[in-house]
Amino acid sequence: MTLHLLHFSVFRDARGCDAERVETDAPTPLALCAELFGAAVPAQPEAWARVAVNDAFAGWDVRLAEGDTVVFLAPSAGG
Amino acid sequence: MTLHLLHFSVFRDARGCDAERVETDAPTPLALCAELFGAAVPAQPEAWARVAVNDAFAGWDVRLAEGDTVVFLAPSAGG
Amino acid sequence: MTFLLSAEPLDAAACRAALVALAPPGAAGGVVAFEGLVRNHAEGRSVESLEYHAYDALALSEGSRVMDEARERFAVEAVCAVHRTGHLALGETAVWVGAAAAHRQAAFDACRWALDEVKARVPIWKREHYADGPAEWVAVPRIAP
Amino acid sequence: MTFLLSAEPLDAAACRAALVALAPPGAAGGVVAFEGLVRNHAEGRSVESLEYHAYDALALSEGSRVMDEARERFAVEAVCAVHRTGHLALGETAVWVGAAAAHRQAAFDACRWALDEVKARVPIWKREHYADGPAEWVAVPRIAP
Repeated sequence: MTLHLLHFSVFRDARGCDAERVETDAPTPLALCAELFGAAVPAQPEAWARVAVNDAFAGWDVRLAEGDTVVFLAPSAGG
Repeated sequence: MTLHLLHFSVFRDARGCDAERVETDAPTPLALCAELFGAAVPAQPEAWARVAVNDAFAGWDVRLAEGDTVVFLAPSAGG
Repeated sequence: MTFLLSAEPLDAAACRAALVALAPPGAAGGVVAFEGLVRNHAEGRSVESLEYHAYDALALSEGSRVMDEARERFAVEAVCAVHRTGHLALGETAVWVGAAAAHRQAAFDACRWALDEVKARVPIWKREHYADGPAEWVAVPRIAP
Repeated sequence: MTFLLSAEPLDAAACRAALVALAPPGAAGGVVAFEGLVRNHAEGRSVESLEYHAYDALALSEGSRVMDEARERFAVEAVCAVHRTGHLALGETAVWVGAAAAHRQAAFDACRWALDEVKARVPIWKREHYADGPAEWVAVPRIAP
């Protein structure tokens, strides 16, 4: 399936772009994170980061679907 | 002796003026308060009000001197 | 001057600029400002306007003392306040208190503490004008005329 | 809108006016406003400037949710906030949070709570530029490039 990704903060630095379209069979954000970032990301992202699907917070094991927009959210430090 | 008085709040209402000069033998603010306001003021002003002499907070039994400026301070409610 | 009285309407932006100017450049990471506004009701009664009367000399010295104490008690770069005097309409600003600090917690704590102390210690009296009766001094015991 | 993002410098006076306009006329007796400014140091390092990057869609919805929750938790008339994005120089305002309430305690509590929640929950990332080394994302674990 095709997914839309937006990248911010350390995920953007690791990926080198703001946004991209990927073809993947990763069924969940957790699998997608491992596929895209591998060892470039600390293990267990569910322990230190959040994920959004279609502009809403989502679980790391939610089922991804064709055309979803996925964003990995490193801890933020607004203000 | 001659004292200068400034009046605010309920003391001004009771006295009917902003400021006055009085001739008195009252040795302390406590005695002066009784002399000026008598029964128009609740008893024991030292329990509910403060007093200033020469633009500084003072005790109710401080010794008054010729030319002192005395102000009785009802509880305030600034802000 | 860290505590002022003003017979003219307060300008929050000017107060804020004066506060930040008191702090060393670049040192303040958090600025907290409180404004007390004239409300349309108090203790269940409808309020139409207010008067504030200040004992100027002692209000200025005691207000400055409160600001000095706030700087000693909290890790702040600057604290200052301005209190209105005279007649105020609904919605006008009666008091402005601001604190600037490296960290936000100290700015909140100092602003709140300074406000409480100003209200408790500085000789400024409030007279409320009501829709349903004669004006009264607030928070003072009644004295027979 | 009770939570906004701005790529332009924040105008505290305009933010304050927008907050007061959200409250019923005459109902607000206390207004508390917080401004987070860019400091010249952080964790002992000399900071030269900052960047804020926001995930706009989610930042706006989560920020609005924080404001809604603040209104439910505290006895306030209005709460709102604006967060900067883009490149900020020293002294510029990164975030403005304001609360208006009948009583001052609720205004302080709501402003402080909303600020803490915005910092913790809203997806906005800060990158600090240092005098002594490369820029870094703040408060995030390092990821190998």
